[in-house]
Amino acid sequence: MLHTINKSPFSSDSFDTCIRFLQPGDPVLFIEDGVYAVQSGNRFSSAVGGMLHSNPVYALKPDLDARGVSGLTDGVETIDYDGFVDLVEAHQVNSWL
Amino acid sequence: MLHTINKSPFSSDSFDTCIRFLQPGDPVLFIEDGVYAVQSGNRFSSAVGGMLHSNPVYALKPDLDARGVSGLTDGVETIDYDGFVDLVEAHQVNSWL
Amino acid sequence: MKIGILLKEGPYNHQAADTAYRFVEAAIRKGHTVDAVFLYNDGVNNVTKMMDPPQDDRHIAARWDQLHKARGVEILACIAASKRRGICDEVLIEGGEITGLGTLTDIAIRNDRLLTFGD
Amino acid sequence: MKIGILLKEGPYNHQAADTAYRFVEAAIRKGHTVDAVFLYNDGVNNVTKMMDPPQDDRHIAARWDQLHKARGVEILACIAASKRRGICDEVLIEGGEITGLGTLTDIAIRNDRLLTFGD
Amino acid sequence: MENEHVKKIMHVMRHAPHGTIYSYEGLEMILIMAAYEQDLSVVFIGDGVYAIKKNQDTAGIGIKGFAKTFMALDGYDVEKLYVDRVSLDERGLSEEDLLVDVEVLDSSEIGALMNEQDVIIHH
Amino acid sequence: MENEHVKKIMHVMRHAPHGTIYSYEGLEMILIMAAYEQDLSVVFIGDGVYAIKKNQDTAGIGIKGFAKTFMALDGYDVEKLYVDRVSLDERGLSEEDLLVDVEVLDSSEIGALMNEQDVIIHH
Repeated sequence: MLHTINKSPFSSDSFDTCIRFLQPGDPVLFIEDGVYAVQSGNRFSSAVGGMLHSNPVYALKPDLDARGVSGLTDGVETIDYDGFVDLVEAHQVNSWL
Repeated sequence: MLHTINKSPFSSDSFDTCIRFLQPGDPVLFIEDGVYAVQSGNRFSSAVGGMLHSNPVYALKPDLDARGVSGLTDGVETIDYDGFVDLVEAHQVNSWL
Repeated sequence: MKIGILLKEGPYNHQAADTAYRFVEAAIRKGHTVDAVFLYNDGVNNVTKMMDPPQDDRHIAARWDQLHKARGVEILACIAASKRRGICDEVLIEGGEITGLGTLTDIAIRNDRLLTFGD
Repeated sequence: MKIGILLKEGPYNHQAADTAYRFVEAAIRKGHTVDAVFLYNDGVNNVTKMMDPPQDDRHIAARWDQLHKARGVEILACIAASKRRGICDEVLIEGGEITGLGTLTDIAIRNDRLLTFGD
Repeated sequence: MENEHVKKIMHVMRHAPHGTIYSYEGLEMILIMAAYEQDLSVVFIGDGVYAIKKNQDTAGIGIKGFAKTFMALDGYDVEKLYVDRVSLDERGLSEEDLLVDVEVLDSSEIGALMNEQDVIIHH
Repeated sequence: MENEHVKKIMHVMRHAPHGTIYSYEGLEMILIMAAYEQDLSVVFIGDGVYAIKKNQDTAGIGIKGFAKTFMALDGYDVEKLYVDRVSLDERGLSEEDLLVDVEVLDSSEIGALMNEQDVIIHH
């Protein structure tokens, strides 16, 4: 199951909520304002780091670029819309709006 | 300055953010989904209790009733739309959307 | 007291339009003057006369229309926000008007309060 | 892979409509079939032809219209959600259609994936 | 053979009622989908649990209440109603505060159910 | 005498850019209000600070960028730009990450400024 998170972890509970239901091995993809979660050195970096121990973590590059988010937490992979499609081909999807 | 909060403290950061900027004596009014904050015995009850030491706290009764919120944190006053108007007459307003 | 209202969310999807309306009703009942309701962001979607909610539900656009006609409250939609979202003269309620952000500034200046409702 | 899309927020106010569109573009480019984009909640506001954004901005309704005409993707707005918000035949883009939630159920059943975009 | 096309569809209620329409329009969607004989489930997470809180009286806000319509789901053969235990706990709520019969589950149990689904829709 | 009608109007930027339009349409409002010679200020709080983050390139999402327009505020005599220190800190950002010259303030200082205002609008 692919989980997508599209809201900033600072202003919404989607990030914290999704984490609780995540099964080991499930890929997580951050899109839209969700990508702020993966910038290193912020309040959620350790949570993202913890997630990386058991789950592959992706962030949508066009959304990172649009927001000037760089210096990602180690282990987070960036993908473009094509990569998003590939993840959806490989998994059913759970979009945490 | 009257502060209004209209979002659930569980899903939005409006509650936590507003608290930081509140000046002693400023009234706080919870409306719409914001009223969930004032139910006693939830995760935000102690924060509301702390707020009550320095600020008058109100909740809009029609919104409480609509959501079945009862058993409010001690010290929270309920008002109706007329009371909302009275607070606005007495103060400038800062609506934390 | 003279009051202006800024409404930033669309009808039905958010309670903002309902709370704003109930507040305005109470303010007028208590003898205050409500000068205008200015619609911004998705708030402009409040004034399309094409909305057709279920019979047993409130008709939010008609309610604003009525507020203008019965109470003289100006119902104003920001033109830039309206154009983006498809609010135009063809769909506008009779009691509504499409205008610029300068009007909102005037409202902020000439009223004792400017209250925001949104999400 | 056959994909259905559920879009739950209106144009411009939220990025959902943009992300959904870019995803659909990429899926089609990669040889997948996008069956339909079903609009729900404020998502129905995506298909009003009355929108008139600034020249240098994208035209979200025209983009959906074009997606239907060029790629055969059905662009469907939920009738109950549409009526509440003033989306009706008079304002609907040519390539769009107003339909019931039963159609969404069919989309969920007949596609390999149903992806939601919203806020 | 018939079951070949039965899909597992989960509706996740995440929003409080009345402040936004997501919960109400979500319920409308569930009621329609119920007629299609798919394998439906409904999960209440986060503020979504407030949708089925007892004693909601919306007369004062002028918006139609719909909490009791959740009680009708049973009649539509939508019987898999789950509630997240943590969401109840942090809101100071218990099963007795809820209008409908639900199964209260731990996060990991709900997570496992999610992974069995063909379609998940958040409201 | 002229100053009698000058109002103190504060715009509070609370949303991240691009995910929603609030920040962009908020900026449009500020630019129009700037022509009216009122006492304007702009405060960036919470995700609002992201609106003025450096190096935003929106080409890949097909949405017009507007971060640089904040740099034009100075030319409109909107010079009171404040940023909440806690909001920067918890996002791992510092003043050097921001596109425009701002004054970084503590919450209590911003709270005191808020209490001087005639009008406060959140975006």
